[in-house]
Amino acid sequence: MKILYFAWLRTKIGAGSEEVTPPAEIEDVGGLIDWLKGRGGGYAEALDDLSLVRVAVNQEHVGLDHPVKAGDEVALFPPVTGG
Amino acid sequence: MKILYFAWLRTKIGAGSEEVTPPAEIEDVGGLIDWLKGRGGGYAEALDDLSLVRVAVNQEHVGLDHPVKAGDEVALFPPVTGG
Amino acid sequence: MIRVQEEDFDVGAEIAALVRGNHEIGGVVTFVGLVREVTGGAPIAAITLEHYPGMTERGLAKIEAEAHQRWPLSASLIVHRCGRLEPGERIVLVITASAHRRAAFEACEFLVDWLKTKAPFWKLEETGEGGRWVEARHADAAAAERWTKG
Amino acid sequence: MIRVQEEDFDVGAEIAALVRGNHEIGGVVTFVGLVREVTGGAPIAAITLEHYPGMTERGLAKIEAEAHQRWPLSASLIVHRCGRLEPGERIVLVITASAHRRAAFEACEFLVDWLKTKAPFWKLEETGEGGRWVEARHADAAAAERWTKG
Repeated sequence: MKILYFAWLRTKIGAGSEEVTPPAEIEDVGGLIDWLKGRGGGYAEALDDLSLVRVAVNQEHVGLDHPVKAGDEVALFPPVTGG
Repeated sequence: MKILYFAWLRTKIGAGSEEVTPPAEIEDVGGLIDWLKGRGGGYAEALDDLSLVRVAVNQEHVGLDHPVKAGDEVALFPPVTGG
Repeated sequence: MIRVQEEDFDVGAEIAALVRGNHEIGGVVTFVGLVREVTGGAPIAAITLEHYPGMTERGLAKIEAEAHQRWPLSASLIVHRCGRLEPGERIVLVITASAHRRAAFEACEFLVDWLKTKAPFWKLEETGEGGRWVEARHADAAAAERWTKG
Repeated sequence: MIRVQEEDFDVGAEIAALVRGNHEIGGVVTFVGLVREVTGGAPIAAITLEHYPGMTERGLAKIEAEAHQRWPLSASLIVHRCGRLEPGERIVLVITASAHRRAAFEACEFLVDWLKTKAPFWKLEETGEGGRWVEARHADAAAAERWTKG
């Protein structure tokens, strides 16, 4: 599974993208985020307030209950600010 | 006095401009137009329906009662059609 | 700024010249009018725009000044072509620049509505059947009326 | 048509390419957005626009398609720049072309309102005090709301 980070999520986490293999019991976006937060450091800081975080799975906006699976492209980013 | 004609007034009268010296008793636009109509031909035809004729004296829109005098630039033209 | 000319204009160069060095401008709205081939009746081969040099420029400058009174514009430009123009050719350019895009949009549309109805031009349309002087259009006049103060 | 690119664009060339050969088009409305030096706080030295390649283009194409559904447009173009831009630089281009100028104006403003608030970009402002990620603006969101169907 590929995860992309944008804007201040990218700078706090310190990476624009990474390949991850979450444990099998991670089935949705919410579970994935909890698992990432568990890494602490920049992850915990960036994902502390989920009201500031938007999620896309395979380039479609989704909610925290949206399923995720191996091979998905998951993107985490702040609300867009326009052009 | 210089008179300018535009659009179909120009084509009916057959001239874009001319220098005229109307008689002294011509004191306003209406009088000038009547004097021009008196020439007959294209003048009479072009100036037959004054609801289709607009007038400017010295590049300001005016009515038929506006005074005219030697040295004025008088323009006769149809309502503008925009760009 | 106002220009009436036979020559074509370069839209990109005009915009660049108008906003150069002004870093308060956030939005530039541009209208380019093109000669249409069909405006109701038979296809036209060309139009010829006649105008009253001097008076035309004064009319354009006056409406431009009114736009600056009504909206907070940083800069504006009206270029209107005259003479013979064929379908597809550029006929008019209006540029409005402002810190605020809404002002630029409204002022540009205001100027274009005025130009389309009240700009001091007379239009001759050439079709296969010869030339015909266009009469003032009521629909366009209604568009310009939108901007009349109540 | 949609493009997201780092390079600048040539407004005149884009308009000419978009309308070429279409003699039904009467009006072309163009919006050029420039980077402003002052947007509220301290003067900015530059902004950097980050985006999500692929998803951004899909978002722009979707709103462009909506504009074509709502207005009778002959052609349209959105070019949005990304990367680092300094005050005075062009940042976005929107062109709408229609037989009818009112449709071109409305569709252009609709697209610009959307882009300014909902385009999938994140903006980093550089000032003398360093870089700061801009938060979504409420005034702009209200402008975009104007276009929501009741």
